[in-house]
Amino acid sequence: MAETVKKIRLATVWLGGCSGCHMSLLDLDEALIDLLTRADLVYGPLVDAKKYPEDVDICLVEGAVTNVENLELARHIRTNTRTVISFGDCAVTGNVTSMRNRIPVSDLLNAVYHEVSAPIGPEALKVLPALLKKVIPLHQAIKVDLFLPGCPPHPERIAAVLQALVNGDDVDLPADMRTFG
Amino acid sequence: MNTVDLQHVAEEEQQRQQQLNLRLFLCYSTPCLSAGAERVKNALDGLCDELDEEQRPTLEIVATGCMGPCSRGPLLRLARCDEPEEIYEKVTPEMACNIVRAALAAQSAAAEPLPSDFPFFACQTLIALENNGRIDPEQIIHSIARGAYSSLGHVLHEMTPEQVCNEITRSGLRGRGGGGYPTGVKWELVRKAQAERKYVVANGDEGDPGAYMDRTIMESDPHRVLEGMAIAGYACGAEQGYIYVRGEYPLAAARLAKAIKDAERRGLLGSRVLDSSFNFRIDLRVGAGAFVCGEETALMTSIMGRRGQPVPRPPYPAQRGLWGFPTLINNVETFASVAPIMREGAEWFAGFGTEKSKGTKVFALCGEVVNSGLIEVQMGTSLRDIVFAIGGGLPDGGTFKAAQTGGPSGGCIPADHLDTPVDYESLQALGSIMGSGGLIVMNETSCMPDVAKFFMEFCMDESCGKCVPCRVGTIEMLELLTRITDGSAMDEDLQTLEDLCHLVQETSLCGLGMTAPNPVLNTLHYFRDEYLAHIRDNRCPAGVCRLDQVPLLKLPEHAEQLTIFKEEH
Amino acid sequence: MSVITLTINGELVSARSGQSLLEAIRDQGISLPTLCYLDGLSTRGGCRLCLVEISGQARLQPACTTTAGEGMVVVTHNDKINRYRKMILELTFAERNHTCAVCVSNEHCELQTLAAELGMDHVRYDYLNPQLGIDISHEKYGVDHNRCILCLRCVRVCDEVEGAHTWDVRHRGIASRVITDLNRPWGESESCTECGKCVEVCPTGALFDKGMSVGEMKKKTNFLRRILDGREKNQWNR
Amino acid sequence: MTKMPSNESATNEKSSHELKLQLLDKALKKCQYQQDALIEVLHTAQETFGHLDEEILDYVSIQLKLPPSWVYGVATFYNFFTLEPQGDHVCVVCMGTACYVKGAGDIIARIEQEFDLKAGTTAADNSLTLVSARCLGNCSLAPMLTLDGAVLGKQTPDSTVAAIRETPATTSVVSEETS
Repeated sequence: MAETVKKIRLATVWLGGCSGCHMSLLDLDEALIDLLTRADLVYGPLVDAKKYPEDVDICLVEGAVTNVENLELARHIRTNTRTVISFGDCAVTGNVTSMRNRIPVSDLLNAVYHEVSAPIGPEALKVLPALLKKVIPLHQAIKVDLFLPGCPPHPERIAAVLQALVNGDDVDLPADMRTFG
Repeated sequence: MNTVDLQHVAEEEQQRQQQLNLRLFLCYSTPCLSAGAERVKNALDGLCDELDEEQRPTLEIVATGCMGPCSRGPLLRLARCDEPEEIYEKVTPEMACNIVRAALAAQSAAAEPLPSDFPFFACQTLIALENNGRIDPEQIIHSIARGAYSSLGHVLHEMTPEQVCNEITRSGLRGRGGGGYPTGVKWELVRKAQAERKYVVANGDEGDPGAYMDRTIMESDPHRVLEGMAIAGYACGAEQGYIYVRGEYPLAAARLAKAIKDAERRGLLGSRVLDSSFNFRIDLRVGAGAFVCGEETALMTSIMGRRGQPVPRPPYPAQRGLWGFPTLINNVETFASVAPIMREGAEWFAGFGTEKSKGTKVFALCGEVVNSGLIEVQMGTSLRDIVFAIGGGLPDGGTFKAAQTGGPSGGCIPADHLDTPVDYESLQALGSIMGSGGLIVMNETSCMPDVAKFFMEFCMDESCGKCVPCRVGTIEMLELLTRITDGSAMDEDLQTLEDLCHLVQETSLCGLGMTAPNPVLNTLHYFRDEYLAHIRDNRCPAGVCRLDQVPLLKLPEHAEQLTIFKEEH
Repeated sequence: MSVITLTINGELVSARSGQSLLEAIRDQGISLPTLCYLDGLSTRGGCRLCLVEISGQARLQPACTTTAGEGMVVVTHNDKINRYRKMILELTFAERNHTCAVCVSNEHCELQTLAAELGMDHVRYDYLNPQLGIDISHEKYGVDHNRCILCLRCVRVCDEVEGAHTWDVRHRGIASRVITDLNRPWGESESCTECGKCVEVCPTGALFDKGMSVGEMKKKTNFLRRILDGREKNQWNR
Repeated sequence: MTKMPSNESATNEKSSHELKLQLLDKALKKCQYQQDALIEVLHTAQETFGHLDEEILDYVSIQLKLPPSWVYGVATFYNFFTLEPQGDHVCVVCMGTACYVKGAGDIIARIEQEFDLKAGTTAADNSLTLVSARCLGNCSLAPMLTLDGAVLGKQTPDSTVAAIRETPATTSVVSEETS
């Protein structure tokens, strides 16, 4: 039976975050093997794919939307993905990434790239994608179907969500698996 | 002073006035003063000094409170014995002198008075404002001559408290501060409450922007308010009253302070009022700039010298008010209607207005209207009559777009509802409220989302911060409205805004939060197209909003909006 | 002590006369969320989470400030109330900088727990990200305004139980901040008795013991009931 | 506070300060040191001293036997009380509905630009304090404002700026509107 079922196309994306959520995903350990018998990882930092593919079933998006590039990618993810999951607190709430929101962007870039030794900032050289005035959680940019909080989300939580989705069940996490932080 | 003395004083003063050949009433309220009333008065005083010994005593100049059509000030009313009164508008010092000289010489003046059937006056019914513009508010004797404190005397000597409450109930008087709660019922509640002490509070914390009815009443006829409070005190069994005046109204506070002192000196307030066994003291409290203090529980905490934050009701003030004692709290205009009701009877008052909204209501008519000013009309008068007959329509050929009533708690009534009778229920049915009586006429250059944003900013700023929905909800609603008016809104923002409006309306602790979403919901209802034009077509139909921001999702195409460091080197 | 009967969620139950509706509801084992309420302190009705539907009342009423009445018919949970509670929590999170991941009270925070319990999994409103300070001038304690939800338990416990009234609130509306004395650094406060009650009753990481790192600050509020019972019911005889 | 007063002016200042304190004491006595009268006392204090600094708030709190944080909370709750010294001129622009729809916002924007300050603050050179008020209740004069207490109706950005520039600086911080 299992053979005839089409494998789920799973993607992961790393926006403005520390990659800790991806580390936690790897901490699924042997459960990963189980998962990958049911799903193909088609895009993300863990696989070698240059372009976000079309027709993705599930996408775990780590990190907040911090710059124009993130925003563009988020739009692209939305058009090509059935279930978009805010993966971890930065995607869900902005979290640590959004702590820069209290500082005006110009001051921020000044402090990072100008007040130290480098004379010309990458922003001026158009190396860095333009920063948004405020870091926003993913759902304020695109519609998000599921929220998987935690900093990082515990592997248990990730497993519970992915298992349910792969089985085609509703995701219903207990309260203690829904906490931020 | 007893009631006989009072009547004697009144009659004496009436006689004195009747003997005068010419009485000049000059409107000395703020709008007329700023239009030059003081210069007119100086000129008239100078003219008096020039008169000979015979003429001078036959003439009197009275600096009065507001006469109504403030946009036509300075206003001068001429009263000669046996002749109809004349009102002159936009009076200059020269004009005034000419008018008076002509009157003294029994000639017709060069200046034309307002026609006697001038609709601004003809369409009004004056009850609360009946003395406005006819007395010097700083002269208690003027008020007494027009019957002040005679109702109080009658009540104290001829009626039981229960009868007074009944009379008010039968008159159908409802709270004029906006809530429209039956006044008699409230009085009865406080009367029946068992307590060692009770209080009466007059709410003069008129905070709605665009409303100045209470200011005018307090400035133009302070004794009227004090008398109403004293009658309420007798009816409810209170011996202490407070009148809370908005901090922005120093003149009203000063006039009330003087009025209280004058009334006490004559035994009309204080111990053994008018030789009865009733004691009633009134203290003045001056606010310090907080809109939320118009809410009755917040007002009471402010009277007690604390942060003006509301407390959940129930218990209502009638049960637990100032310092935990039963407290009657009514609006200034409500109190101003009391003495005439007691004088003329409940049936007389109930003869005005509509089935459910009896009597009259004072409105501050302003905005894009030819005759702006203070008016008093019967409940149920149509909005069209108010704006076009009394107000004289819009200036410069402007088109009526909406009338804003109820300030930040109300809404904008569009042109197709101009024939709505103005009463509590009808306005509520339109998603607005009667409010305290500000009525602002808007033409096609007013943008409704912008107006909604204006009120939301007001509410955000005035929120006391006690409850979460109001404290945070108002700023989040403002954020969404800002996006709509700056061009960065997206379609779904409208839904988020509406949901938030309902939350704040239903879960806020006090009236401020409960009604803060009204201007948004109401304009969304009647002017949804305008919101959509902003969001979908990036267009402000009224031409007010700049719409120079880009919606978030379109930013990748407009990255220049974000680029901070230009290549300057 | 007289007993009254009322209907809660369709069940006829009894309660002590004079009891608050919140207590009556919780006595039935029903969990009703609260943030500003704390047993032993005066009620405030500010967080609006314990709003319930009472038959005959046009508006939702806060259970904490409502006295349970004979014959009351109360609904504590329905779709609308649940939705509103979630929205109110969203607003609370949006107001200040609640970065749970780096908070001293992570995993021991009433706000964080309530969000999970009520299923508030994301905030639709703009995070306001105000610029707020941390005051660690006090020898033993610190206050982080980024985490403060203005429940004012600190103000009340300091006034009502400790009797110092060191805390109060300055300004109003969205600009409200808790302050000590004349808005001076806490460490300079002349009225503070350093008793630490405010820290213990604070539901979030806004007030904390100095030296605590992420997730280390656990509050204990049981002391309050014990002190008050001891005092009021003269359980502590000397 | 870079100004170093000479001994003589220091004594003058001191005695004027004492005089003001006496006025405040009178107000305190008049209300019989009742805590409920806090707002009245703060009104008097502000009229007397121009603003409520920490020293005054502390004094009031001691005299009325109220906790300092309580006094500070009340003083900052109400818009009328200011904890900062006011400028030579105080311009209060009405932002009520009638004034708003008739362009009060433009007036504020223009003053902010001309005098380089934000509404609710005082210019760096102390020449002007700009305040936006909720509604001054003179809607028929819209847009209206008060400059050092005097009512100016039907204003434009130009007329307001001209009025501020033309008004000589007053020595008294508070306008005596009532007597």
